[in-house]
Amino acid sequence: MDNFWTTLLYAFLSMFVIFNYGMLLGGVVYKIIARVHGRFGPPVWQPYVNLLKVMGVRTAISHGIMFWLGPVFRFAGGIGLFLFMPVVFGSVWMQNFSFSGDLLLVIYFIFFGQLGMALGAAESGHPYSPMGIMRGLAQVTVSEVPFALAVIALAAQHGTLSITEIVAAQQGGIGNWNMMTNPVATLAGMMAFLGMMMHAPFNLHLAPQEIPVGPPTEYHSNFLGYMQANRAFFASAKLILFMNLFFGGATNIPVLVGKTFTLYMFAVFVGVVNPRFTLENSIRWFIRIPTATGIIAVLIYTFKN
Amino acid sequence: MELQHGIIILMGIAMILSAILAMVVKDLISSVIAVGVVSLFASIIYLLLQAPDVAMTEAAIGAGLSTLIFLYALHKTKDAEEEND
Amino acid sequence: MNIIHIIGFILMIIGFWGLLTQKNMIKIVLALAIVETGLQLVMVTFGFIKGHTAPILDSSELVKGAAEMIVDPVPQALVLTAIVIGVAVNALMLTFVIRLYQKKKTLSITEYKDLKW
Amino acid sequence: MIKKLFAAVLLVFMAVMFYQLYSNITEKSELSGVARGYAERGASELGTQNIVTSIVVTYRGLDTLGEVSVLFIAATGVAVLLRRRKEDEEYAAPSKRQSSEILQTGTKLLTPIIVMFGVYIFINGHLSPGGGFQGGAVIASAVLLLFLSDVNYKINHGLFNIIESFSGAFYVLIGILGLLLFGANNFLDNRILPLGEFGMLLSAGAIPVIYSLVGLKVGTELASIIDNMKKD
Amino acid sequence: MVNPLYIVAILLGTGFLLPLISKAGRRVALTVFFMSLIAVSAISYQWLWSFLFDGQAPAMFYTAGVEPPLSINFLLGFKEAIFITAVNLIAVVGAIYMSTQIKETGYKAMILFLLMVLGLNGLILTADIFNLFVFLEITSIATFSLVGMDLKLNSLTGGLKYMIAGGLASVFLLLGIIILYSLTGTLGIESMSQYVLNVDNVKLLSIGSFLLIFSFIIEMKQFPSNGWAIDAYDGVNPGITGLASATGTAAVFYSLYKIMPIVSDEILSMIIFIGSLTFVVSNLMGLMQTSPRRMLGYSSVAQMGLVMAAAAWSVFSQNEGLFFAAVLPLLLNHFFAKAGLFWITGIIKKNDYRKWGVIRENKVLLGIFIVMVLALTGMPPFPGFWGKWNLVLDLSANFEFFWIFIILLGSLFEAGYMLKWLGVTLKKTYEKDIVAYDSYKVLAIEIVNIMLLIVSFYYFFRQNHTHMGYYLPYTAGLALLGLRFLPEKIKGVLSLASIFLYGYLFLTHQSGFPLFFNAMFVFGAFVLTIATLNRKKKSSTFYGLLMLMIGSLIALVNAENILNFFISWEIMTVTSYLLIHRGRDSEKESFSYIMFSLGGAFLILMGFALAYSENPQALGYGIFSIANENSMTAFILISLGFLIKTAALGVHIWIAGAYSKAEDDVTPFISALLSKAGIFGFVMLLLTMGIPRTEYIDLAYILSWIGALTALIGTMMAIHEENAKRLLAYSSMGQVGYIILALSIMSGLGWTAAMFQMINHFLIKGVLFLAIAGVIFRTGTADMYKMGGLIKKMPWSFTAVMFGIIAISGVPPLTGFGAKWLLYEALIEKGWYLQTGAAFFASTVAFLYCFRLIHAIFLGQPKNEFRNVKEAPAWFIVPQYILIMVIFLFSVFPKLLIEQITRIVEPVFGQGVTWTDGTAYTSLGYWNGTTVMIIVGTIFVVLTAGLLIKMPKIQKVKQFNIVFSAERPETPELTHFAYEFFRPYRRALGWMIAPYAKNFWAAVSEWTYTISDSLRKIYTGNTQTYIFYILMMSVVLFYVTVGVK
Repeated sequence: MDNFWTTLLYAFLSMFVIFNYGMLLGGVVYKIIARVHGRFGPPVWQPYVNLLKVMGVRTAISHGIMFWLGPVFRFAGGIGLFLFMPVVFGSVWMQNFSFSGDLLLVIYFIFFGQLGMALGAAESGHPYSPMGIMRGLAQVTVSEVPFALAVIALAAQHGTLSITEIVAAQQGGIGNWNMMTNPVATLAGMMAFLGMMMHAPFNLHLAPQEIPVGPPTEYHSNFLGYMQANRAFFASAKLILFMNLFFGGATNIPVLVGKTFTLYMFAVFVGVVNPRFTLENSIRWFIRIPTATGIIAVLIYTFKN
Repeated sequence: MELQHGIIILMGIAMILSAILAMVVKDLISSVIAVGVVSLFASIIYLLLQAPDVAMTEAAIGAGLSTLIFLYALHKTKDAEEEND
Repeated sequence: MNIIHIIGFILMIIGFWGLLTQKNMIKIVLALAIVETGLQLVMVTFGFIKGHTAPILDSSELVKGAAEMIVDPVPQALVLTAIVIGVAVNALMLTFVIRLYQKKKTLSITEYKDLKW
Repeated sequence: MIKKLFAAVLLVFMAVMFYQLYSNITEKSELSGVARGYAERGASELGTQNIVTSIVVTYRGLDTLGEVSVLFIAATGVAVLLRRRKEDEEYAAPSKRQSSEILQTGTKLLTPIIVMFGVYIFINGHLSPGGGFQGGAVIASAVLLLFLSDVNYKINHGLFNIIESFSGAFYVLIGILGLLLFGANNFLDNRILPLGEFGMLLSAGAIPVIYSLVGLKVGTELASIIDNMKKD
Repeated sequence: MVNPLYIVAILLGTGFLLPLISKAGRRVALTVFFMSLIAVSAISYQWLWSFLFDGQAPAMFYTAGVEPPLSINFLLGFKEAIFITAVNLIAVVGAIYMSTQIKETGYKAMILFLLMVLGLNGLILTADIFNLFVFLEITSIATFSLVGMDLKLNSLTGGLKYMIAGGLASVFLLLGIIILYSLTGTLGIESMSQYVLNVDNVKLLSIGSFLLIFSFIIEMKQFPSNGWAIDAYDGVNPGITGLASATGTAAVFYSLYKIMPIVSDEILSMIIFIGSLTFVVSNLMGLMQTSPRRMLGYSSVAQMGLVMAAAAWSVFSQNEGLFFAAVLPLLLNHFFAKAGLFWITGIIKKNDYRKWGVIRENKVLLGIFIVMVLALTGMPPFPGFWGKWNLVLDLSANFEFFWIFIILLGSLFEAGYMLKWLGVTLKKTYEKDIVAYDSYKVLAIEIVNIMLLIVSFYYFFRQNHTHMGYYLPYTAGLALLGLRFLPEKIKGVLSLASIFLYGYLFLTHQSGFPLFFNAMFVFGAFVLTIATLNRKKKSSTFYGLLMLMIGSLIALVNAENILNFFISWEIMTVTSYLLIHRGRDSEKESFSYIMFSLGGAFLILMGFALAYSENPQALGYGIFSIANENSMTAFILISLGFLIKTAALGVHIWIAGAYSKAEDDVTPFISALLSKAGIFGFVMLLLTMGIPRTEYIDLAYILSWIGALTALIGTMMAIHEENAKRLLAYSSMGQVGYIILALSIMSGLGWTAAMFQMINHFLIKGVLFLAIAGVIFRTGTADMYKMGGLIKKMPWSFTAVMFGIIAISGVPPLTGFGAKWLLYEALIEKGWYLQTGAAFFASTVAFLYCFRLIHAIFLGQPKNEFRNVKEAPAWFIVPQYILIMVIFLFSVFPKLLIEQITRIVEPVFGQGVTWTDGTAYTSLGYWNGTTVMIIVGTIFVVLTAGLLIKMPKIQKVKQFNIVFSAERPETPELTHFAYEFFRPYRRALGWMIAPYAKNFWAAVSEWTYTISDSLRKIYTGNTQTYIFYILMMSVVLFYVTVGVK
């Protein structure tokens, strides 16, 4: 805080990096999925094209103030999430505003955008929107449980909730990663990760009819632009979070890219090989196996301490 | 003294019998009279117990007036006499 | 320990028997009268002292040595009161029976169960 | 039947209870407690020959006053309960049969004698067995005789009421006189009148007076109970 | 001083002369009748006065000029003076009440009445045991005659049963008297009680005293030998019943009390046993009654059982003071309330309590009715409360806990049927019916009521309160009840002013937790009261009750000892019950609320008693600092009571009903403020007692799970509710669960979290319930799926709800996050990881109901019927935004709040949170609310601005401008997806909210009713059955107390 403007500048820098990274990541993923399916797929820069296209639309309709504000909430949620997280360990300019709060702040801020988005979409009056929101929210509630348990296990393991300190504790080789030192929590966390990324098989919220895709059914033009831009931030932020928590964090940008890309691919491949779950199934699944794993992870530390 | 004892026992048996009679007999008038007899015997026993005052009272009120009141009550509930068990 | 006590108690038991088994209300009142008679016998007997005379001091020896010669007068006084009260209660009870009879034309106590639970 | 069985079992238990009571009674051989006090003091203190009377009228006079009240309440209660009301009219009176000539004549002769006998009993209450209650009952039986001989006989309610009220009121008044003449502890004291000579009719202070009042009161009350019960 | 024998003389003399006096006319007779009653009363008042104020010594009056025990004597002490005064007073009032009937029946009725009064006085005054019998007979026979006087079938049947039972009682009494006489040689009670010590024949003595007492047990109508009495209460003319149930039982009770010194301890124990048994069983049987008179009959019998048992206990423990402290108030409470209620049943001649609504037409009578029912249920400040309180404390000092339990259980049953009656009467629609409100009858009842209040005041002032200032907070409520004729707005403003004044008076000299809570209560009450100014409908009691409830909260935190605490607790319970009860169709729900609350209150009292038994001198909170095997039980009992108030899992089933059925502007008070009373109780308990633990059981751990599961299950239930208020009710349950969880941590951080969450919940629930109230006010429904799209009609309400749900769900940057953050840090610090997980799960599930609340009401498709609704009135909006401003203040500067909390928590647990600039540090992590707010705000503003700048031209569209399956929908019902919103969730996780608790309590209540119903069937109505019970009881008790040889 002693130098506010520097912090701000650094924040903008890292935002710029991460935005582009996120956009490219999306493009790469589309390509890979297409290849797996045996198609050629769109070019890697397709997300940029999409974004420019929707931002260029000249007319828009609004269903009301909340509908209007929904994407703002969403985007603010994505950027905020990113900004509350230390991105690269040891780097001066990739610390963002992580001094504002610890891991709990980050976890809870995930909901900010989702909630705002849900409100906006719901005002559209289109029945698919709340239906998608219901499915998305319902799934988030259960997938957060193993995640929370994993986080608790980490906090118990390291005696801190500060992400920076958790990352710091993992430095010095792969053997120090929480993946190795706390495999049960990692397992639980990664299962939760699948749900939080909302890829198949946990993407029922998009399902009502595939084409008008779930909550954003009624969104278009600049609204949609915000949301697409957000996707870059939001997905990257989540990836960074998991990387920080379980996989030793990153000390420089290449490591960051490598680790997050691998993580993303993990989610994507699980999605590619698995059919979509119905909501009940996914809730039941999360409340059984990942939660049980999380409970074991926590119990280990309950009895250890 | 022995004689008195004998009398008491005899009267006691008589009282008990008439009390049982009073409860067992169907006819209410007989029943009332039987209770009167119990009181009468009781007043005699009171005499033997050296309680002349009680004896007089029992005879006049317990055996006499009380029986009479019962009989009047019977009279007022006449039609019921047939149906008592 | 006096035989009259036994007589009194037996009378009371007979009276209770009547109270419990007789359905006719007049008989129930009669049963109560038998119980009372038995009770009064028991009470007077409590004051009886063997060889003592009635508490009427009609001779000068009696006046002087009353305490050693007369039976206990107190139970007698009490029973006197009890008898009169008993009759008063019985009379009142009978008037209730009469009035009840006029309402339902029956003396059977089992018919008067409108108030319950 | 099951009811009788229950009753029988219960009564067996009660009999055992009474037996326990009975077996624990120890027979007295001499007077004790207040009874001894009454025996020793009754004659000299109150001047009565009949100790029971001294107890009933004076020592435990309040009981007797209460007892008279009980009878009075019962008589009033019977009268209230058996009062004639319009809705009762339908209970037609059973036919009345006039009693025999002999009984009627006999009654006319006997009634005064019986009443005199009753009066004798209660004014001698302090000397011999008997007293107000017994005398009252005898007087009541005289009234009863009148009813028996003449089914249409109506008691003179005015006279009865006056006798009943005044005898009761005077009884209370005598009680208060004790308070007024002697002090706070002398309610119903018989010594408001001189004790007189022991064993004489006019002795024992106010006891004969009280017993007379009780006799009249009880007589009228019992008579009124019978009168009310008799009414159709 | 007038000789009490004049009472006898006057009554008897008048009685004897009345036949003559009546010749002079009915009016003369009536005058004389009343004059003699008044004269007798005057004598008793004179005595009472000189005992109270002139230090009169007990006086003895012989008769016949002979000293006792040779003669009969009257004893007139303070107790006797109280009893004859009360009896003679009710006699005069009863005579007024029955004056028409007396006039119609004639002078004979007057005679019976006078002689009954004579008997009652004699019973109380006489000191001779046989004389007692005579007066008992006088009383009984006069009462029987009066009973039968109206010649109705039921009167006669009841009377006959009564007489037969009385006859049996006399038999036992005489047998007892003669046995005792033969053993002691005396009939004077006092001399007898001395001589029994020298009796050798102990066996006979115990038989004699048993028989003596047993006859009184019949006369006192003890279970099971009391069927006749209840039938008589049911069937007989209520004028007489009221008189007999009050005066008759009081006099008989007193004579029983007089002879208690004669009997042995075993027999006293038997009295205690029978009395307590009767108290519980009769009240249990009362539950099934529908006839008010029969209810009162059961209540009478039960009360006499309790009074008798308490008196026997006072003799047993040789504690004369207890007679005045407990027995007398219990008796007088019953005495006046029962007479009054029986007499009211004589005016409202409805034989079914469900038809009693008609009493609402007469406000005076209604008020008296409420007062008396509350008195009977033992609420403060009525004498019954003081009696019960003192009795319980005395019992606890003697370690008689089982007995305390029995008393409280019986009281709960009694409250059950009395309040059911009250509840139905206050609410249920009734058939219009002409009721003759004879003015003299109402006058009589009013006099009794005033007497009840006087006695209440007497006992109120007699009790040692240490400081009367505790009762100051009730003044406004009472004053407003008095000023009920004022217009609503003025009363509302007066309420606001008095809350302000309370704040000024109390906040200035409090400190620590009380100050903290009180600040919340005062501020919250003030803000929430603003919304009530919207009321248009005139209500005479609303503001009075509201201010009493608010006052009780303030008094609660102001209390310095458990008596004050408990009084406030009870008043809070009653007033909140009455307030909830005002809502529409709320009978069932408010009944469930009051039963749970009373049950909780009684558990608390049990726990208090247990704690008090360890240290029976003081009443301060210090008594909780006990450290032995009782501490755990005490803790469990008290905390159960508090858990009921906070609707913890298992005892939560009342919450949704009570919250949703209460009036819409009342619910915020209950949720935002009242639920914090339980928390306050917890705080005081934990501060003094800590959380006890043994080697095997750690209560703190159990409590933490209760809190965590309450949070989780409450939230789970909230998401499936269709009714907005029920949803918020379960949300409250969950939110309060967090507080309990945080309290159970028992660390500086944990308590900081608890207090922060409490304030947070108070603010948010205030906002949300007010907003919902505004919506319901406009739409007339609380069913969310019926609404939709209201955002355009009610933007202010929408915004408030939006802030509310952001705050409640714990999403940064609003205060909710702070609460969650503190809680998790504290939990992890403590090492309670699983509880952390459960709490976390609960807090994510909370999103579901949050979204649902705002979506179903404000978003989606508007419905046709609400197309013209307006924004909620400003009365609702203004307080919401005041609260939101506070939320924002604490969101931006959480330090403001946390520092205050630290100030009170630190002395107990040490500091939980440390500060560097604006950042809060715990041992685990950190949080800077200010920067979070700035960052989020900046991003938000920048993005909004960006969208505004870049935004192409917006086209306004109409409602159905959406494409739905290639069709434009026309009806909102088809497109507003709101009903059973989370159905898949229920399918997947419905097992978590299976209604185990509900089924459990339903089974409990059903079993209670079944037992009650089958028990009461023993009263077959057949006189012979009753005779059988009496005789059987004599045998059973004989063998139990006297025993076989």
